[in-house]
Amino acid sequence: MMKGKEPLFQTAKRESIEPWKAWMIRLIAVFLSLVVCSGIIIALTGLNPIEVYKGIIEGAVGTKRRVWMTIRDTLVLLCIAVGITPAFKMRFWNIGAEGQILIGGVTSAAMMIYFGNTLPPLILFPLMLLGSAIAAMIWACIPAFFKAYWDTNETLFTLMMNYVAMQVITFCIIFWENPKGSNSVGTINSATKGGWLPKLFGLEYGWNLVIVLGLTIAMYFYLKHSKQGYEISVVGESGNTARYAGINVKKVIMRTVALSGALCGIAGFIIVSGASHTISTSTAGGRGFTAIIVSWLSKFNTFAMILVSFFLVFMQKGAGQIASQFNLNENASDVITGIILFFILGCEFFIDYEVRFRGGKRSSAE
Amino acid sequence: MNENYAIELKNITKRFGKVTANDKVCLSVKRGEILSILGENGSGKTTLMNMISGIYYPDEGQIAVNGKEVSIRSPKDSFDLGIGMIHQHFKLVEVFTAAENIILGLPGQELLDRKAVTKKINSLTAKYGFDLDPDQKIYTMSVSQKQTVEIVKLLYRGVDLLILDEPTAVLTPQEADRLFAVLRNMRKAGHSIIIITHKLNEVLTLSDRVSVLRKGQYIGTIDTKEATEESLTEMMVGKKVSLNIERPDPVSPKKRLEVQGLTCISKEGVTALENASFVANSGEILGIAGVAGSGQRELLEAIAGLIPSARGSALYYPPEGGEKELTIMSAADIAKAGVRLSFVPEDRLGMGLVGTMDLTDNVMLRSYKKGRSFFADRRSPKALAEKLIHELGIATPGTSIPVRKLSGGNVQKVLVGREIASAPAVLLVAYPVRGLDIHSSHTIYNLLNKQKKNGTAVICVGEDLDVLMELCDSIIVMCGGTISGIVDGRTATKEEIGKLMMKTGGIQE
Amino acid sequence: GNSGSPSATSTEKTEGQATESAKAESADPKGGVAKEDLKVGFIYIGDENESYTAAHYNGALDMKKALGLSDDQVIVKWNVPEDETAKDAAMDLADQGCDIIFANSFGFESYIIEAAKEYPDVQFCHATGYQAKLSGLSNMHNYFTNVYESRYVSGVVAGLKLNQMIQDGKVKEDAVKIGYVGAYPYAEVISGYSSFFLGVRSVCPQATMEVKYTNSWGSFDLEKEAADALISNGCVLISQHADTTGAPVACEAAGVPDVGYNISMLATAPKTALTSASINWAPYVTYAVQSVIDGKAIDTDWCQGYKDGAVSITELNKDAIAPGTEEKVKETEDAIKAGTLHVFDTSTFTVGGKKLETYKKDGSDVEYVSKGYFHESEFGSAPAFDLLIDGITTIDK
Amino acid sequence: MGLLVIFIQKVIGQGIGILYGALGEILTEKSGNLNLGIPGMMYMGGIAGLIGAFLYENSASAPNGLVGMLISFLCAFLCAAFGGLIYSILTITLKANQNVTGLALTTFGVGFGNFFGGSLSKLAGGVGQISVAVTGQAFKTPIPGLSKLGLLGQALFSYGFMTYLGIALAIALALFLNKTRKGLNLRAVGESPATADAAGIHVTAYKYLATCIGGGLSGLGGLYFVMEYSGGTWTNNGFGDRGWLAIALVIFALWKPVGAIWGSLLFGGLYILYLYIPGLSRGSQEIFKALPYVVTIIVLIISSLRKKREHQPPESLGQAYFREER
Ligand SMILES: Nc1ncnc2c1ncn2[C@@H]1O[C@H](COP(=O)(O)OP(=O)(O)OP(=O)(O)O)[C@@H](O)[C@H]1O
Ligand SMILES: Nc1ncnc2c1ncn2[C@@H]1O[C@H](COP(=O)(O)OP(=O)(O)OP(=O)(O)O)[C@@H](O)[C@H]1O
Ligand SMILES: [Mg+2]
Ligand SMILES: [Mg+2]
Repeated sequence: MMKGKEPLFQTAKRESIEPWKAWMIRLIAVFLSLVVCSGIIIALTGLNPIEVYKGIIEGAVGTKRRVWMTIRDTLVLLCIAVGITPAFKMRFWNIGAEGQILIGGVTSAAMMIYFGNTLPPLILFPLMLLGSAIAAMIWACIPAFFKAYWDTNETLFTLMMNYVAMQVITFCIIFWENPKGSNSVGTINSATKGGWLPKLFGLEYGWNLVIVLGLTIAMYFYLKHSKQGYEISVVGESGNTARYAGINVKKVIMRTVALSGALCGIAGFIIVSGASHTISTSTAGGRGFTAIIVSWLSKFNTFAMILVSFFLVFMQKGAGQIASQFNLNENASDVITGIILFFILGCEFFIDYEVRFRGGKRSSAE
Repeated sequence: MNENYAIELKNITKRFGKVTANDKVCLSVKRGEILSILGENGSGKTTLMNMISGIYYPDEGQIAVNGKEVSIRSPKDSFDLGIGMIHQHFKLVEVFTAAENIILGLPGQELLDRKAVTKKINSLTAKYGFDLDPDQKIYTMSVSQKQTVEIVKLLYRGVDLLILDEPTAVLTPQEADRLFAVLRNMRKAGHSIIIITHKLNEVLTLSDRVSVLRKGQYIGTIDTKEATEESLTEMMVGKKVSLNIERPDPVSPKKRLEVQGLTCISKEGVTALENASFVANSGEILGIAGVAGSGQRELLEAIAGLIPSARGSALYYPPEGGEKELTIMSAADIAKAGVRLSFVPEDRLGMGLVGTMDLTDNVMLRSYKKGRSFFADRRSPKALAEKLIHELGIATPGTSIPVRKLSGGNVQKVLVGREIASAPAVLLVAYPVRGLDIHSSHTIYNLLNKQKKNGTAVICVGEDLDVLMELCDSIIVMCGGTISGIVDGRTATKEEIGKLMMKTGGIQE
Repeated sequence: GNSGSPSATSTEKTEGQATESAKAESADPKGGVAKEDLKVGFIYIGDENESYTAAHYNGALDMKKALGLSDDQVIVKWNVPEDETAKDAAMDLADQGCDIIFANSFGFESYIIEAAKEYPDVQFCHATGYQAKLSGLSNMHNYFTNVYESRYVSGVVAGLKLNQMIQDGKVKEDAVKIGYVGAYPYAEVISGYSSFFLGVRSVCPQATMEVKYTNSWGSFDLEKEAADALISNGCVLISQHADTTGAPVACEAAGVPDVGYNISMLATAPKTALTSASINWAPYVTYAVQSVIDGKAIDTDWCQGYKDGAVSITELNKDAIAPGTEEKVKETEDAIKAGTLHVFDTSTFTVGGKKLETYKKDGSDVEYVSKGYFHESEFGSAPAFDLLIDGITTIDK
Repeated sequence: MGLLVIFIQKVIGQGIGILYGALGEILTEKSGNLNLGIPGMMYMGGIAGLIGAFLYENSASAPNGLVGMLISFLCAFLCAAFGGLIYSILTITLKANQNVTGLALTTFGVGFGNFFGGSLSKLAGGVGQISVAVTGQAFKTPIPGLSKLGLLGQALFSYGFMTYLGIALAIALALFLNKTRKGLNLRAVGESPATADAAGIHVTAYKYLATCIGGGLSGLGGLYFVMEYSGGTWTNNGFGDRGWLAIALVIFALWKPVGAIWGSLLFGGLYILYLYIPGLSRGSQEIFKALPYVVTIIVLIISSLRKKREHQPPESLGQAYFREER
């Protein structure tokens, strides 16, 4: 056999990388993705991409109201991402957040409809929050139970539970619809605002802010420093080791997924009581899936999730604006988001690995 | 380059980040010889072999096969050069049959002709004296059967140079002997063989020459005829080390654990352990001998509360008096009940430790529940980890490195160190030195002896009879799930134990 | 004619002006907006690729052309879901300086009302809704069209086709069943299929109709499958009140004649589509925007029909319609425009075996039946007819 | 009787598209790649096929159905395979997380389909005006002769060629995986890439090819929906959640292509069953619409109760392979 050439490039896992370098790489990736998107925008629409990017920024934070809308949606996405994270950390691929949000949301809606105008707020809101959390928790525990006891594939199970939840919601909407037959619940208690999260510190979304940021911080400490958080990591890494360590694996699976589900239910509460004041099939709006991306890109660090969810919502809002401003088909925003995600996902490679090209370091003995 | 060499390595260097795994290593293998490679854990043996088999690409240096300089960029290149490697962790597809694994990746007629393949495999196994059913699925096979598949796979492809990385670590002595017979056959047939092993007796009986690595550097090659265990160890470690295992006399032994009629039935309904009864005393090391799969694992795991038992009991007698029945409790309950039981399982990274977690987090694995706080205390585990690093000489850059990145010996030290740190009254250890170099092995033996002196009842499952006979006060011999005999470690002979190991026809010879 | 805008007291208005407007005018004493300063916002449930929204957008474009507005005076929010996003969109449009904002989906209404409360100087116009009057806001308006008229005409086209099929022996005379794919069982849809059915029966009296609901405004496969199920149940002609081309696609594959909605289905079903009932939103949008320019009040409820060019049927498919259809269509259209033909003529249908003599909605004493017909869309722009006519079967009876 | 035949026809109409998606995903997963981007790639395939046919019919003076069919077929396959390529580059070469990459690809692909669907509508003169009559007809032409064989012919032979192609592909894929060398190699790559690599198999090439071809196959599912099911029209989000059902079907079928045929028919049947059960109220219809999902869950539970080694996903599914990893 002939002596072949040295491989064109070699990759090796990095021992570690300075944080600033990692962020540089990510920044470059975002920049490159924007360049690619520019190319596509010019090719497809002939618009000036700089204008388009200006439009994105305008759309996301151009006015005070837009800033608040962006913050509100960031909080919802963040809440979901924080919610699914413990399950993910345990390697329980919960892609059923969507359904858990819906179930939480529908519980809030039910309480608004039935108690919204009768119970005092001091009882009503805790009840709504708790009720949503518990309902979603039970919903999430169904796949968790089968995972814990029979190792049933949770990815598919939770995915299917989304659709079942969607049908449950549709059924409830038909039950509550107003007017009859319209398949729309309409704004609940629009006159009395019963069950609408009130302003806090004069901020429309003050409660959302407090609840979600509170959960984010608590989750950080829970995962990093609590005994339960530690158990989650161990179970995630190896069920065998967990059993060896005296961890009740089934219990931890159930407990963690229950927590996950409860937080997604709270997200449903926040959406319904704190923003939309109705329940519809678009209540979750695909955010359960987006949150997976958020959680992953943040490497399960809940503080990083604030940044990532803000970025994604920012892009979404911006894209909505450019669709409106330049009469661009709004689906372009999904394409752009997709491309940016591709770059961000791809760039992690250059953070984890080192690439050496041929001739970089050659033996002196040649 | 010399044409007489099947393979010749010159000045091979390989770095991983800051670690230089191989530093200008030279090595040559003659045609038709068996070369042993010896070195402490982490000295770069596997890395070197991986460069021959195309897993890594060297940073510097040359490789010549049959006198011609080559560039091996992938396992395929390596194959094309007639090189085959059997890795420490077998590279087999578990759900495939042996035959499917053997023909994997080979060129040939696109439509598979299974009959022809089976025929060819059968003729090959007949020639070298293997016992192999080509249609058996890998996941139903024992370790040695899997290894047979690996070897047949390479022979089927017609390798000239065979590399085996610690092939005997998981084999029983009998299986190892059979492997050696095959290797000798192959040598006769003109194949060259490189074998990595930590067992010096194997080096001495099998190989023609020995090459030694130390901390990534090439130390030298000697003819086996001129080598002794002591000289090899000295080359390896760089200084003289004593290879004697001490056996202090037990001090005031007291009954600590009494196992009676313990029976375990696996999920598949197989009786893996039947009617086991024995007593373990404080201040003694109780060895357990037997071929792999004779029920040792079940015995330990049942005592440790990891698997349920069908019948029988394991009574624990705390030093402070009283008694506790262990088999009715789970591992968690045992810990909660204050039973001072430690367990070093066979599967280090799969059960004893979490590979991706760092030392601190691993050290707290068995103790994190302590205290009522909702939050976990990491300060004392970190201190303990640092203490272990210091006392056991664990080679690691610090406490915050994932244990997966440590070498086998160091991983084992972390595990044993953690289990001992809780000052156990009963210490269960399974195969504590599997895959460890001789130096690390002795460190572990010393740790066990220290426990014994402290009054711990140590139960140690091992595969190396010589070691067990040197280390243990008494030895339980297991065979086919039952205890076939209990002998005194000081007086028993290897033959006697060997016979007990086969007593009820547990294995096929 | 009943084209006029509704008011509780006036049933005989002939112009697109309501008595209500007088009241509104006084409540809205604004002086008007210079045309070049004007900004118009639209909130759409879909985008141009969804037929219902496309029709609305076409109306907007016609308005823009008619009034000579520039591109940046028209701002559209596409694909707005029926939740708080609708309110966001409305308020954002108001923030951007829109003087008048249109929203096209039923589910937007409560959010638009909320926005209207916060922006009293901005005019909000909501299609298909019914709450403008109830809200008491002077800047909140509802609008719709008398699409039941064009549905009736399209029903005539369908009925003639049925007659032809009977004549050709393709359908047995006593088994003339047609199918209807509806979105939801509420007044807008019920009024729609009832008028279509009455149109059919006006020429083919033995026809019966089966309705299936998809529970969605725009779901291609649900509509297609519903149409297929209807066909397999023996329906020989299909119409729809849902927004995709699902039903025509099913009909084209099965060779069953079909009457569409919103847009011409000729490209989708060249062999089987007969025509579609469609709405022209331009008259209203133009009227409302012009009112803002003029500083005039906008009707709280606005509804116009054939006479005003607000509804029509799309191009007839020469290859599919029965002979003589054009003439009959012309005749029917003329009668509707002249006010001599009332779609919900109570002599042409029965409810529960009885002639409809009186009808009042819950909690209101407006009498809908008088002078021998049901006064659809006269007391509010949103359709009101929600009775099940004999001859129609549906799951929610 | 006639009703039953129509039901069977509708079941097959629902099932085949999912079948293509599932076949693509089976091929992909056999290489160890869990591609949740199937829904996206189905959209990509669907729209590309439609655009190809549309542009061809509008440029040719006398368009030929067969040519249009070939063009759209190729466009659909290649465009969806391009989706597979993006996924491959990210997960195989750049070792990105497979779940997340798949989700991003779905976002991208659905947006891609709807975006170009919109553009195409505009090009065609407005919503609902896309017409690819000639090509659409070619896709729908049933087997001549056989389809006339009464009810049986109606039930079995009244479909366009893609129906039969889908079934043939399933059988061919089964044969490929189980009876050929390359199939064996591919399965080995999915089970244990390190083993395959050590056996001299070009792991990266296999993964790339399987993922891209798998993407292309699932794109044909999109083409089926656009051409045969939708008769050559486009509706935003028209495929609904079929892409996800296709992924569910893979697990349902235990990674066996032939099993996917039956599974797709079952899914298809459950999907539309509510329309054929008389007397359901609007609310109970919605509950019935949950049937395919509930049945999937039940099957999932049952199959997890009787765990068999051969019924497990490929061992390395979802994990990136890096030769030097230890
Ligand atoms: N994939 C890798 N990444 C980083 N470092 C590595 C890698 N593989 C090996 N090393 C480094 O190479 C050195 C030698 O490792 P190697 O596995 O060759 O030791 P060894 O001689 O086989 O040990 P043992 O006797 O325990 O098998 C180690 O110190 C380690 O730092
Ligand atoms: N991925 C890695 N990155 C960095 N260093 C590593 C890595 N893997 C191993 N090492 C280093 O390599 C050395 C040897 O590792 P290796 O696993 O080969 O030990 P080992 O003795 O062969 O284990 P075993 O006894 O199980 O065969 C150790 O010093 C360890 O720190
Ligand atoms: Mg090694
Ligand atoms: Mg080793």
